[in-house]
Amino acid sequence: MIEVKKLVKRFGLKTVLKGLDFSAQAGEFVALLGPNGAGKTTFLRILSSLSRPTLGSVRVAGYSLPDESAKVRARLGVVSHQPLLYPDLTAEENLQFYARMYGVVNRAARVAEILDMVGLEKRRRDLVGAFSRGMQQRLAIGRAVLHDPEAILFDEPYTGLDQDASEMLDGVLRSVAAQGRAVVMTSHDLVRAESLATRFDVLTRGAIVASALRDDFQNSNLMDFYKKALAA
Amino acid sequence: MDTINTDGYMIAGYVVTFASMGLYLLSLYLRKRNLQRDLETYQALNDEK
Amino acid sequence: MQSKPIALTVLDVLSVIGIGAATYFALVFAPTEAVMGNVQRVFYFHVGTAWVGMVGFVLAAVAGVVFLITKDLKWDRLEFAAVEVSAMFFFITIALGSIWARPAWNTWWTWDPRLTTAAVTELVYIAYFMLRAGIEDPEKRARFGAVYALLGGLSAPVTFMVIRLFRTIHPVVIGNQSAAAQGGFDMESGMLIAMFVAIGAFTILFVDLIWHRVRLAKLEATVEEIKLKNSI
Amino acid sequence: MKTSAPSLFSAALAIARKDLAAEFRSRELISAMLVFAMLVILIFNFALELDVGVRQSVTAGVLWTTFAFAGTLGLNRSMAVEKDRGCMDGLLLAPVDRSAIFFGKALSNLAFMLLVEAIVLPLYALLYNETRVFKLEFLGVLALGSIGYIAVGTLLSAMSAQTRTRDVLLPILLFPVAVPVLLASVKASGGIIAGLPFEEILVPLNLLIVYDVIFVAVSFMIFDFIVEE
Repeated sequence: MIEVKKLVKRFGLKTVLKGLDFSAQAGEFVALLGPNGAGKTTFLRILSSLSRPTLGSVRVAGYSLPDESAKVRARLGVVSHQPLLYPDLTAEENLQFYARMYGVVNRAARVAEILDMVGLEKRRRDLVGAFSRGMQQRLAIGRAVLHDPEAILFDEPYTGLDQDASEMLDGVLRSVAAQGRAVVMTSHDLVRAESLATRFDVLTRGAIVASALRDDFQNSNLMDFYKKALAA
Repeated sequence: MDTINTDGYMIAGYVVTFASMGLYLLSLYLRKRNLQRDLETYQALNDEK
Repeated sequence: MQSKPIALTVLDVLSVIGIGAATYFALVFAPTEAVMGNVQRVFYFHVGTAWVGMVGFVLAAVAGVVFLITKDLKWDRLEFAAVEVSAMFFFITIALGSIWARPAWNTWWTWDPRLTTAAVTELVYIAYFMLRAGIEDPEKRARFGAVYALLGGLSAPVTFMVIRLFRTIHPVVIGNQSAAAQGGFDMESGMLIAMFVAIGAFTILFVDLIWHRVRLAKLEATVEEIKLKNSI
Repeated sequence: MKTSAPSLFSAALAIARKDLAAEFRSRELISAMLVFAMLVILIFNFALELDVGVRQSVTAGVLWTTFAFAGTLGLNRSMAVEKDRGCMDGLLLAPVDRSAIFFGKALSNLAFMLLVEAIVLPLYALLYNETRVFKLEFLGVLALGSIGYIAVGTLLSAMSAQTRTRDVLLPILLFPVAVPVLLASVKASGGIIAGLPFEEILVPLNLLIVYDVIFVAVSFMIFDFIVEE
C-alpha cells in the first residue's frame, strides 16, 4: 500500500531524511517511533503530498509521488496534530465542506454516518470552536476517513489530550484501523502505540533503524527494543 | 537665450553617483571579508574536531 | 574558496576604464547644453544607470522563472544579485533625475511617468528584500523571491503605461519631441556619443558587479553549509 | 462508498461557500473592513475638506484608497484563518488541483470586497450627495479593479502568511505591484464621474483589463509554487 525507497528530503542545506526505506501493507498498523526532530512529521508530510521528496521513490496506493499527487490524496486520510477544522463552522458543516472537497457521493448520508461513528451525532449543530480538544480530534479523524481512504496517516494524534479523551480516541482509532486499511501513526507515547500497532518502526537521524512485529514481543519489552534501536 | 549656471547641480549629481557606487563596492568588500573570516574560523573549528 | 577567474579581473579593469571613459565623455567631450548648462551632463549617467536598472529588473524576473522551473539555487543567486545591483543603480537614476529636475523644472520631484515608475520599481525592490528577510528556509526564500520578482517584472510596464495617462513633463530624448515636455533638448552628435559610451560603460560595470555579487552569494552558501556541519 | 474527484470549479466553489458560511456566522472580517473603511472616509473628509468643488476630482481617489486599505485587512484575515490552525494543510490534502484553492480563496475574498463596496458606496453617495457613483460604467470599473486587486492580493497574502512578519508585509508587497490596477481604476472611474466621453476612459479601461487578464492568469499558474514545500 505504501512503498518508499531511498527517500531523501533536504530543506535548504539541512538533510532531514537520509535514504529512508519503508513499506506498509493493507491491514497493517505501523507505529513510527522516534525522538523529536527525527523526521517523523516530515516523512508523513511527504507521504501525504504536502511536501515534495528531494530524491527517492514514494508510492502510495499504487500511485507515485509527487507526479500523481491528486490521485494519492484521493486515497489517503490524514490526521495531524492540528485538527484541520474551521472553528466558525459546525461539526456537520465542516464535514460537509470536506465531503465536497473529496467529491463524496451521497454526502448527507455519509456525513451522518461519520458523525455517528465518532460519537458526535448530538453535537453536529454545534460550532467546532466550542468543542473540547478531544472532540475536535475525534471529528478530525472522522474528517480523515470521510472518503473511505485506503491508507491513513496519524501524526501524534494524542497531543494535548487528557486520559479520558485518549481512551475515547483509542476506540475510534481501532475501529478505523480494523477495516483493512494501512495505518501509519507517529508517536512518542510508547504505551499508547503498543496497545494499537501491529508493527513498530524506529525512525531516527533520518532513517528507519529498526523494525519489529508485535508478535515478536513478549510483554513489555517494547521499551528495551526502542532504547536499543536508538543507541545503535 | 543665456545658459543658466548649473555647475553646482552637476557636481552634486556626480558626487551622488560615485558615492553610491563607492558605498556599494565597499559593502561588497566588507561582506566578503567578514564571510571569509567566518569561513576560516569554522574551518579551524572543524580541524580541531 | 574558489580563485578569482581571469575573465572577472579583465572585466574589473574594463569597468574602471569604461566608467572613466564615460566620465570623460560626459564631462569634457560632450558639448555644453545651450539652455540648461552643465547640469545636463548628469543626463548621460542618468540614462546609463536607468538602462542597467531596467535590464536588471528583466533579468531578475527571467532568472526567477528559470529558478521556478529548474529549482537550481544558482538562478536564485543570479536573481538576487540582479535585484541588489539594479536597486543601487535605480537609486542613482532617481537621485540624478531629481537633481536635473530642480533647475530644469524648478522642483526636486515631479510625478513624471518615467521617474515615478522608477520609484515604484525601487519600492518593489525594497519589498523584495523585506520578503526575503522574513523567510528562514533558503529554498522557500528563493521560491517566494522568484514569484515576487516575476510579479514585479510584469507590473512595471503596466505601471509605466498607466502613469503616462496622468501627465508627463519628462523630455523625450530620442524620437519625437513631445509638446508637453519642458526642458528637452536636441541631441547633438557629441551628446549622442557620450550617451552611448555611458550606456556601454554601465552595462560592463553591471555585469561585473553581478558577477561579484553572485560569487559573494556562493561564499555565503559555503559558510552556511560549514556552519551547519559544525552544529551537527 | 463512492467518491469522484471534484472539478476545479466545484472545489473552488466549495471553498468560497465555506468561507462565506463562516463569515456569515462570525462577521469578523466584514465588520472590521467596514468600520475601517468608514474611518478612512471620515479622515479623508476632514483631511481633504471634501467640499463640492474638491469632491468631483477626488471621489474616485478617496474611494479607491479606502477599498485598497480595507482590502488588505480582509485579505490578511482570510488567509490567517487558513494558516493559524493549519487548515491550509486540510485544503492542500484534498484531491484537487492547487489552483482550485487559489480560485476559491480569491472568490471569497472578492465577495467580501464587493460586499464592503456595496455598503460603502451608498453611504458615500448619501454623505456627499454624489449619485454619479451609481453609474453602470462606474460599477463596472469597480468590479474590474477589485478583480485584479484581489487576484494579486490573494496570491501575495498566501505568501506573506508564511513569513515572519506576516500581516505587516502584505501591504508592502501588494501596493507596489498593484499600482497599475489602482491608478487605472482611479483614472477610469474619475473620468466617469467627471462625465468625460467614453473614448477618454477607454485607455485606462483597456489597461485595467490587460492587468486583470495578465495577473489573474499568472497568479493562477504560480500559486502552486507558494504552497508546495
